[in-house]
Amino acid sequence: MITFLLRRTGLAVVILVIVAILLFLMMHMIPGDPTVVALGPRSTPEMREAFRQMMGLDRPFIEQLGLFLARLAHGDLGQDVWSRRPVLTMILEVLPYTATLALASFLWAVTLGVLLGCIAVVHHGKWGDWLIGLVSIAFVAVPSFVVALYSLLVFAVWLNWLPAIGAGEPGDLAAQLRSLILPSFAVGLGWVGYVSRLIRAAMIEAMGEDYVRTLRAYGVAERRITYRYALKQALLAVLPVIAIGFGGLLTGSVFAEIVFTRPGLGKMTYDAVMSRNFPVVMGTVLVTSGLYVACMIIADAVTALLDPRVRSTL
Amino acid sequence: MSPALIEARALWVDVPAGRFAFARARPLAILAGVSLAIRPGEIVCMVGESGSGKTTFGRALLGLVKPSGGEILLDGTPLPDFSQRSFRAIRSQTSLLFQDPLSSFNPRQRIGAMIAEPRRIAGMGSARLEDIAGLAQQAGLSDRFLSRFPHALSGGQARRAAVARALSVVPRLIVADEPTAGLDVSNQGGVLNLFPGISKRHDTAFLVITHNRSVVRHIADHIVILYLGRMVESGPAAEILSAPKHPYTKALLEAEPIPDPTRRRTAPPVLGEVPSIAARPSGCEFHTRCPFVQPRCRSEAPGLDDSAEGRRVACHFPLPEPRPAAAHSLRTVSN
Amino acid sequence: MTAPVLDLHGLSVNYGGVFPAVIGVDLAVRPGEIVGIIGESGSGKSTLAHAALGLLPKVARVSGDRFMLAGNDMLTAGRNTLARLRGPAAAMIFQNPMTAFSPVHTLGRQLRDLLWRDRDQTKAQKRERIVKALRDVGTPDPAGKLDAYPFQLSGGMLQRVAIAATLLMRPSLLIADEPTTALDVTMEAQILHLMRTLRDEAGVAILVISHHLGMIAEICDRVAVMYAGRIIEEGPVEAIFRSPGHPYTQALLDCEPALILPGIGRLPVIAGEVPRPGGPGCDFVGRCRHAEERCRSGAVPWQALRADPGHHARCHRSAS
Amino acid sequence: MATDVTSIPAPPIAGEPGIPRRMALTFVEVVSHPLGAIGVLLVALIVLTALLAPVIVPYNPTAISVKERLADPSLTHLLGTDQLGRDLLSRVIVGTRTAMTVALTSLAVALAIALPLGMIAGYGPRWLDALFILLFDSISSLPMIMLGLAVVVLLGPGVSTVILVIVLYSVPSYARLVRTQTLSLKTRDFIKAEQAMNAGTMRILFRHVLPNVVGPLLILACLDISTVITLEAGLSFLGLGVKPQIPSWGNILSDGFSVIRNSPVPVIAGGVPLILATIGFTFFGEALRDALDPKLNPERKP
Repeated sequence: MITFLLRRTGLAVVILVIVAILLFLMMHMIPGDPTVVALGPRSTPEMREAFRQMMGLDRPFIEQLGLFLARLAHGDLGQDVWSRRPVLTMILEVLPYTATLALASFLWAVTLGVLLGCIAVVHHGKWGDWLIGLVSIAFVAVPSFVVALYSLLVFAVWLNWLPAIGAGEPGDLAAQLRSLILPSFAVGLGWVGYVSRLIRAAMIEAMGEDYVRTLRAYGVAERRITYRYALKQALLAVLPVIAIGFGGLLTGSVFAEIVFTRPGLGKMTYDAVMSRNFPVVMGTVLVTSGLYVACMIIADAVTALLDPRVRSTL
Repeated sequence: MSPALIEARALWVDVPAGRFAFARARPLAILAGVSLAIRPGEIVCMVGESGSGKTTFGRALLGLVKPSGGEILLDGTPLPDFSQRSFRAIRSQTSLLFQDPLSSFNPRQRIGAMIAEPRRIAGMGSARLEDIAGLAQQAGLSDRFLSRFPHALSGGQARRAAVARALSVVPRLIVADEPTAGLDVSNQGGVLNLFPGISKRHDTAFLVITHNRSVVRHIADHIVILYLGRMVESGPAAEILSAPKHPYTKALLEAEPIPDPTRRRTAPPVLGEVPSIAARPSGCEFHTRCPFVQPRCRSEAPGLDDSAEGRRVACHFPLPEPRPAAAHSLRTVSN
Repeated sequence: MTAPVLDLHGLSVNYGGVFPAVIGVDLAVRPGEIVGIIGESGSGKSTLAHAALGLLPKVARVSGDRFMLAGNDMLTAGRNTLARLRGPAAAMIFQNPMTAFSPVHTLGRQLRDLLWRDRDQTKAQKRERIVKALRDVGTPDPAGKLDAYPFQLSGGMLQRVAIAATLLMRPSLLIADEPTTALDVTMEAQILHLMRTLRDEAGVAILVISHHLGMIAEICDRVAVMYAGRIIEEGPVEAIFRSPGHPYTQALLDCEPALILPGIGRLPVIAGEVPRPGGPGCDFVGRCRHAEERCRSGAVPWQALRADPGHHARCHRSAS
Repeated sequence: MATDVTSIPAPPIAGEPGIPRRMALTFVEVVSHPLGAIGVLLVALIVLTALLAPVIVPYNPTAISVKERLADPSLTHLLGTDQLGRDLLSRVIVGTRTAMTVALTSLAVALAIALPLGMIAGYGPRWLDALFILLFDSISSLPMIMLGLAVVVLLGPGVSTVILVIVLYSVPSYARLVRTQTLSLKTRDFIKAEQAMNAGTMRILFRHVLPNVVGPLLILACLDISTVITLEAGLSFLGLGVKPQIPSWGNILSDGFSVIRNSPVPVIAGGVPLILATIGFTFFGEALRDALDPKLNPERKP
């Protein structure tokens, strides 16, 4: 098991290095003075000089790359061009907000998704299955930021039940929770549909297996077959896909953070781009990719631990 | 004696031990040094239980599975190495019939085009319709199937289409993997009748891989028995069938139930299961299941005694000649 | 003559009212008796086996004059009576043992779930019964098998576990649908031997389905031959194999390679294709050497053959 | 052997129907599928609007008239006007055209790149496969929006940038699908049979792998149209998609968002067509998938 995790982490590090190089290359591919490109026309000469110095742009390309990667290894993602604060600390400040939002949306969406999936299977072929199918597909189709906008419009602007802005004061748990409801609804809705479709398909496939016929041949109750056998096989097939998807949630949270003006990794990147704060953009992209790759490892670990067929080969 | 059409010498095929096994974990041998020579026009049957490596041997001959050791000779000259390039010569003169014919057809290619495929690959000119129909007819497949897609064929028809494809480059060797698997009794004969006919007409050699005793009885000239990737016995069909020397061969031949209620067996000829190649028994690897096991069998692996002409057996205590067995009360076939 | 465990009279199975798979089957299996059904692919033998335990999909409609299983009328049985019957009345083993168990649950857990009826027994008691059953079918290290997963065992071993599962139910009827087709001949011999000992010691009635003549001859007391959804001949195993009454059975035995002397040159074959069930007259007429005009249409008589009373065939010619 | 009890044998197929007739048959099946009917209707509406945009647009979508700022829907302006007084109906109509052009072009480009890459990764030597997987994983680990932002920073917003970002996002998932399909085909005997007949790699890839891979890929592309439309709208919403003056549902929504407390009309005007388009294409795609290849479940993430 350990060797398996080591291999996967090694692979993850390689991916992160590639991502870093890709971003670094992008910056150098553009004609013209990289500092102007990175910091934008409005940047002052001192800032450009500081950026040039920081990235060591006068040195040969390979040396710059080496310097960049070395600094990365020490967790130094460079400094915010405007506030001079280290990018890493800035990221760590906002990360908890994104994490809570992602976790909240993920939990409610996956639970409801699995529930809907099971109900659809139990009513297979009847109107319940069709209706849940229709609703699930619609949830997946509708873009999350449109859901964010309209929930903001209805619940915050018109009905004013829930706060439209911010993530609540740090101390005040109740306010934080209330401000979490709408964004996690917007981010999670797509997942409800996606998970319910996945679970339904996986369970229908499981119900068609030979061993279900064996269980029925011994009079085992249909409910036990569905929930103890088919559901376990379905979850084993679906969990890794969901685990990888969790990494992708960070994309969804960008919109929610912007629409509900919540602090977060997405908002920070967006602001960095608008203000041409290139080091921060590089930092946030690397951290997000890091989280995504971490989810990939967790997905594999989940499969390896739960699925006896995979566990036996480790 | 002209050199064999194709000969394997101590052919060895290894498989990594586990999905995440590192180099140092000892690889497992599916084929552990099998030697076999096939002469033109000869039908050789390779028999063994699942896991004996018989299918792997058939594929290793054509390089579909990369051998890890030993040598393969074509018309007496050994292949320089086991790269895909060196197998090209063998493949241009060989055809392979798969155990599940339907899975060996491209689902989106019509049967006619599929039969002509080897000709087109070998660049033998455009495949005219009459040629294809001729091939199909030779394999007993009516030409109304030529425009169909594979999923419209039954098991028997698919097998005949596979044979037609195999014949389209007039191969010198056909490797047939379980040619009668999944076929009903009524059309098993239809497929089996094709092989001797083809063998005589084109002097084609056959390597038939099967565990079906009746296939062996009717078409085999020569029989080879494998156990855990090693040859335990080989020789002319008539001798092996009437006087098997290796206990495993005897057990295999007797295991098949005879469709005659008066000739039932009292106890299963061999007990236990095929051991896993990850835990090979010591000495003679069959000793864990052999009814005639002696202490020597447990400690010492038997060598391959090939004193008698063309007859080889790997057993410390080969079975004696059986007294003339009671005539197998067979009904003569009135047709 | 003890009452049969399975008693079918005029049983038919029709898929969606469109496609008849089994037509007018009469069959009886008595305790301690092994009855075999021979039939090629498309003969409906597997549908009959599944129908006997009510395992057919909803789209299949079962009808008939009498369908009794261990004293229960299956024609009128509701869903929960069926569930109650499956196991104690009749248990089934299937063709492919490798897929007959859930790949992600241990065998111990699955076998324990099959004992859902014995709520009064503790886990330990159930475990003991399972280990004993596994030992009775000759499984080496039975206790070790409880924590094993199906993919860790061979086909032959899994089929033994399947048989052990039926032992746990102490069924009056064991149905085996092509039980040894997916196994090596050496393992087939062991499984057949095990089934015969089951019958001798526990007096279980067994219904075996196969397209392999050798296996049926090896183990059955009585044999029924199915063709295009109908039973066209039925009788004691010696009669069927020694003096078959129906031309189809005769043709089958002629084609059986194991019964023919080697060196015969061309092996015989039954030309033509199996027609769709439910056609007029005798379904074998297109491929029969003795076909006569009266065979083409009208009802084909189900006649007792001359010598022994228990041997019948559905054929005009067989009675004369 | 035992008949598979659950499958009713398909009626004998005389000869295979030609491609056109098969497409007609599939279309009839899609329309008869409940989701398909709604899908086809919405898709037709969207596509027609996109095609006829220049003809049916009532006003110049970029014409600013400050005095008519944030007017409510009226006879002159059916959907009212935005904060710069531009006619919302015209912007929505031209926005449809933007959405469709971006979506279809980027899909075509992504497929053209993903097909060969996936096949080579699936069929080629293991080291090449590992290299491709590393590349695909790296790109797909860059969450789309982040990828979009990084590219836009360097190339500036614009239609070509949006298409490049969408292509960069879609290629890994399509290529991965083609790779998995090729890998499973490679284990199938018919590829081994071709190898046993000395068939060249090119022949195997294009005559045998391609026909079996294109089908599922096209179905998934249909299902993905709504995702691509969402991507375009998302980027434009963040002000990083098409240039502000080119109308797109995304920037209509973005402008609407900034005045959401004043008037909900722009947000509704921009959002509803986007929802109709995404639901329309997804329903159509689902019905098509059920009609053609029901076993296929897409890997799409919301």
